[in-house]
Amino acid sequence: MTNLINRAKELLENGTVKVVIGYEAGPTGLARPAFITDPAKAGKLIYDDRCVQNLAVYLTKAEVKNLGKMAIVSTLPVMRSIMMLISEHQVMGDNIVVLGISTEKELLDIADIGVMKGYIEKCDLRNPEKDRETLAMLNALTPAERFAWWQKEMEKCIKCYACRQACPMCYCIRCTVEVNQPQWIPVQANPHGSTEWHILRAMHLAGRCISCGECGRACPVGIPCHLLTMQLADQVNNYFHVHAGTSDNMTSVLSTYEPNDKESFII
Amino acid sequence: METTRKLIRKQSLEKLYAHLSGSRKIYAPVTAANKQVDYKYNPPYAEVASDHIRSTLSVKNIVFPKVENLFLFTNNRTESTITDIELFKIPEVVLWGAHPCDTAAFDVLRSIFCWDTKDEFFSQRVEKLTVIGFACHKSDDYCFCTSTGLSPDSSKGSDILLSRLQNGDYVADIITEKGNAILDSCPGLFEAAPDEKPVITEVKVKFSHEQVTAKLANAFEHPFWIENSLRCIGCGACAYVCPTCACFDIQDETKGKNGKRYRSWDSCGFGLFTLHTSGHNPRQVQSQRWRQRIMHKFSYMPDRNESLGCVGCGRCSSGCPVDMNISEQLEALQNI
Amino acid sequence: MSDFEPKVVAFVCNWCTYAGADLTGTSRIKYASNVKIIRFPCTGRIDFMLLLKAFANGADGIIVSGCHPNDCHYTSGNFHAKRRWIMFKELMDFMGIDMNRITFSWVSAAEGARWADVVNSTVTRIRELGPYVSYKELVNKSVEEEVKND
Amino acid sequence: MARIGVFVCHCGENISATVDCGKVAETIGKLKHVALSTEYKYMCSDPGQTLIKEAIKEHNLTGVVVSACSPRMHEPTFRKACAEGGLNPFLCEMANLREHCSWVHEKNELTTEKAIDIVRTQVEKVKLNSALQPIKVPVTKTAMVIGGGIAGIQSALDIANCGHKVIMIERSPSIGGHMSQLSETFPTLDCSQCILTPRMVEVAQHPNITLYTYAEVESVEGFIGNFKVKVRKKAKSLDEKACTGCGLCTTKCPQKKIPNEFEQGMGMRPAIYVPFPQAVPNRPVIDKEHCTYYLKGKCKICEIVCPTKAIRFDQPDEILELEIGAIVVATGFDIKHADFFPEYGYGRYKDIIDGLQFERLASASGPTSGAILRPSDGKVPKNIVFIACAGSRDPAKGIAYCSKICCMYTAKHAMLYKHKVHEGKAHVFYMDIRSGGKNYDEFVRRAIEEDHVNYIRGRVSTIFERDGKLFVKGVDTLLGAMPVEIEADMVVLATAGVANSGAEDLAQKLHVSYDSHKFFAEAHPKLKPVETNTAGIFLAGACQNPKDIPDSVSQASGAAVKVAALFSQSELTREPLVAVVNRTSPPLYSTCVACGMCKPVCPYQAIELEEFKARDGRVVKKAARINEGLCQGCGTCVAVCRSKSIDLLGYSNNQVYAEVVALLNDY
Repeated sequence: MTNLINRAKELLENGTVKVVIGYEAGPTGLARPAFITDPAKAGKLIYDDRCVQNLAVYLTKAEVKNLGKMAIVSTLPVMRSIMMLISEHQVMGDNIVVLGISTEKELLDIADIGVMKGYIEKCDLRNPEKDRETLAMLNALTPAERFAWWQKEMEKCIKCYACRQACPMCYCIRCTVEVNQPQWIPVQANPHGSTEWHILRAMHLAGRCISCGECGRACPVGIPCHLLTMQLADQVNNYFHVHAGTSDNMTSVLSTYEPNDKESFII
Repeated sequence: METTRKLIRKQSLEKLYAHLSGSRKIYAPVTAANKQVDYKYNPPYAEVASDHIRSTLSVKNIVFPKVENLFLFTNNRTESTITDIELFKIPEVVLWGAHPCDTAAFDVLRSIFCWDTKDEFFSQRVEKLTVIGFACHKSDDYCFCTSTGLSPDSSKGSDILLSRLQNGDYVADIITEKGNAILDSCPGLFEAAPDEKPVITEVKVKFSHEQVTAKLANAFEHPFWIENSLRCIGCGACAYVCPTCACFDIQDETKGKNGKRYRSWDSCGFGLFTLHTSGHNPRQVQSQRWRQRIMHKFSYMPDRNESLGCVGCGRCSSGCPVDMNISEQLEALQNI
Repeated sequence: MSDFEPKVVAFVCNWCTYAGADLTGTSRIKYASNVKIIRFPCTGRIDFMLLLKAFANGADGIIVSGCHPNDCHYTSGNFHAKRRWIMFKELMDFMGIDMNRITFSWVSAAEGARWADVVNSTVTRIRELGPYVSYKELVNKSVEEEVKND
Repeated sequence: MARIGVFVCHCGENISATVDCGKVAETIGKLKHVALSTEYKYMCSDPGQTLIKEAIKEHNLTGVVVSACSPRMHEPTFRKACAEGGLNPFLCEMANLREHCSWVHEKNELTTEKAIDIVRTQVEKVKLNSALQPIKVPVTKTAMVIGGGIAGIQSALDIANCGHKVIMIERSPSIGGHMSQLSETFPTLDCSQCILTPRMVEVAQHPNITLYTYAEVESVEGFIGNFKVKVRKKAKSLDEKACTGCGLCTTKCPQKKIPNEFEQGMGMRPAIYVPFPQAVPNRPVIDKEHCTYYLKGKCKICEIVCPTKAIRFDQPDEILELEIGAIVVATGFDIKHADFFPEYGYGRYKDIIDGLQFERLASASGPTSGAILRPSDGKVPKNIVFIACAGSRDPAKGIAYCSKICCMYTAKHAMLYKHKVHEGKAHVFYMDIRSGGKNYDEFVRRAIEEDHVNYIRGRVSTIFERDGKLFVKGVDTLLGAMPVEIEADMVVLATAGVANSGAEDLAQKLHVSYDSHKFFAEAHPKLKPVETNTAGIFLAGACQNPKDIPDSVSQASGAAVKVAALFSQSELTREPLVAVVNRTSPPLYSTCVACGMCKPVCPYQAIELEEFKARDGRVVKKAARINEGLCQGCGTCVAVCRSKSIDLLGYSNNQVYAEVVALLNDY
């Protein structure tokens, strides 16, 4: 932690960056995103088990960008998000400083995107273990059971779109749900509208989800919607042998193809 | 009407529940497998939660459903026909177990829905509603009802307010005629109230809402808004879990020649909430939307509706994915 | 159930399957009249949301068909569509939405007889599966009814 | 308010025999916004079309649905009729009641119900159609022909003779291509150079043709009518204007031992050279890879001897930036060289040569002045074996296709040999004789019957040397797979024709597809054999697949006509069914966020990212933009756009959505 604070302080003091995006402790003891612009306040930065939010979501937020060049405290999911955001032209790689945090919570020396790429490649890119267990459980059910399981979750949805807003990859300024010519997704938060919303969200993240689980964590009513995108992340790797967020030049799996892509259901 | 206090024993409480559910629907809190507390219709009494601090969603759904049909229509060749919703069919409902913050919110909603034209849908649902509130014997750091002029044992909005005694029995304050009618329908379940004081949690006063309101009058351009909303991601969670947020969106949904017009919850936190057809958006960035949320509840509503737009339930803060703690911000605001 | 007439919507590309279905017509090959065709320039144009819209509006089955791989009029639209369907199918399966109700096929402009086969086998299968009750229920379930609930 | 006219066609009895057309018209007539719903026996007939035209005026229609046959049949007919009636043609849709309904179903109520559903769907769609105007794209009336072989020459001359400017690019120092290497041509046995060189000269002298030899395409941007091509003009180390082509330098060059490409390595050339005597332009170039000066820093003999002081050792490559309206690709082919066939002992045995080498041997201007002399000792071969299908039709060699020209040129070679070595024996091993073409089979028969060439149907397994003689071992399948062994003084392999070197690279620069053998791919194998999938780029000659001269020339003229047709108007008119990325007022500009998902899915490179700048020049927004000149309207970008910022005119989200709803719901 001292390393992180010192590094943040140094970057702010020498003017390399204008803001350090990290975590601080809130009044209730939760860790929450912090935006340090004053080197004297770098001491507020923390990094521990409570720091779970994917901070990459702020890289595309207008008012954060307005602060100037950013340094960002980055665990693996954040780094992978950054790779995706660079690939999709939302972030300029040389415009951010990555304060990498290893799985052992040590500050990494990420000099540039190339170094970050090397680090990511060495990491376990699968879905987090507890999610893998839930996915395995669900995949073992019959389709009808899975339908019932998901419908029970969908009934809870209030369409607050916290899942979307918390996701670094959901940076569109107008989401499909906000299109009403035609009204692709029913506006109402009934099981139908909610189911189609979650299908849409998962499809739009196919090949782009970096398995941070932020959508599920953000959901105020506790829908594990991250399992949908994680299932597809698994399948993307299964079919196309790609993990999202492993390079700064990724073409989305749904934007490209191989003539010999394998499937078994098209007659 | 004058409040009368009665005693209702633990065992009688269950009987009261059974008695009420015989004649109407009961909306009561239930603890789910993931420890969340959600309101359900007619749950078995054994499942009804009584020890929770706050449910995930407020109970506003009962008078302001998250989706509500306004009318149905049919487009024929030359004319369209409209079918009204049969409001008289809205059933009698007993809200069971709501805490004073939630029950107090009905008045706030009324000040919005009925400030000029009476909203028929809302009014009808309120009319059909009987509220059995439960005073709070537990609270947490998110609670700040005492800073909004309420208290953990406020009877505002309740027809009967139950407060727990040390031994698990309850004292029942009969607040309204509706409450009295329940008392009259099953007098055997109520006894004379003892002198004992019920167990009521203590909620610390964090700020003076009058002072906040006064400060806000001149705080529109204050840098506070940007500094304190940087981490806000612009979801609608706070508005949707809030017991007093009343914004809604109206949509038509058609299939073939038949369709319906309905309203559903909306949130001023969304980027496109204020987008004009012209492309202009008066609230372009999140700080402006965050400011709107606080201003609306603590400045505009006291001005226009003579009612604070917040009951201090703390859901917006506990439900926020990025810990936008509203009472912390209000505390800070009273000192700017 | 015997008088159940499934509603099947076919999403087809203009250059291969639509033309193939034209050939079925010119060849006077008969097939079930339950299938109605919507024409797209290319399978690449077919938004996955449209399939959900078909179910939401009461379809019991869906056919999606275009040019065989390598035969796309636009060279690659069907390859993109293929990837899209792979992901879509995996997601639908995971959510328990019945993928037996969707036939994905490649039918060329020369395969008039094959189009009839694809239609007939799909209609037979949907007939056996019966109406898509669970999706229809999902669509008709309104939260408000929960409040009314009488 | 929409006023839709619906016209239900009986198509004689083709529709009305199974569909109750009256009921269809009546039911549809009850729909909202349908101003007129009527039926008629033959909508496509003159009176039928008049019915539509008059109804448009009488009912002031805003949309028309003709419920008849397949739109693939009569959509243009009815759109034209609507236009004549004063309605924008894109406000007309067809409901396919014949191919998709009456012809494929029995006569019953369900069939009529389906017909009603089909018509209603189109009614709902057409309500959302918009009046579209054809897209006009300006055309730069200059063509570029890439490749100066016979196909390129023919194309360039045809285009130039139509009065259009042509720029011809040839990567070698002279135009002429493979045809200039040939001795005689089949089936007439006229001298190749005699018929080719006048054309070469015509190219050089044509006022409409600008020729750049020793030049290659560097990059291609833009789209039909508006290409921007960068061409690298490699330094010839020569001031072409000063040079008179006297040739003194080439005779004095001390470096003389460079294998001559034109002679297929069968002769030598100096480092400063003219590829062949009839070369166009007849100017030398310095081969920097072999020139003593460039290699060692001294010599400059050519500079010294040059009477006009035309040598320029320090000449740099030049990059030309050209505005081009259409491109003809005529880069030709190559052949598999004999080293591809180790089983035939190439390399070990000097007297095994390929077909092009034989052409040079037989050519009067070749290394032997036309005498058939074998490479090893310069003796006249008495026994010569020709192996057709060396590599071709051999999946094991990775070439499954027939090279098409080998059967004919092998017959020609055998004849040429027999005409020159009367006492010699010519044997041909073949798989099948493919001699389709005018006078082709007669030509082969002449070789067999008049020139007594020994045709053996069978494949050669190996060639080996014994006692200084080559033995060709194969089977004669017509004699029941009897093993055959022929003693040969020389063997000629008719090796497979393959894509020219650099074809893949060029195809990528041009954004044109190519097949697995790197031959350029035509837009449609039957109906668009000259076009590529990139509008404005056409194919001529053997760059598409091996072709003989008449085929190459015909295709080249075909490509020229395509170019001339394109250039016949100052503006190009295209169907406006293209994708569009939305635009709104600032500060939004567009709902597109420039994620770039759409870019790689476009088969036509029609999508680019547009930048929006503030007054101070800062880029404040990026959004995709679709070049309507390039877009072909497939709509794949529309389906991958997450924010629904792209839409496809004619198949818009609103339209297809309305179709789905209309097809499945009651009205």
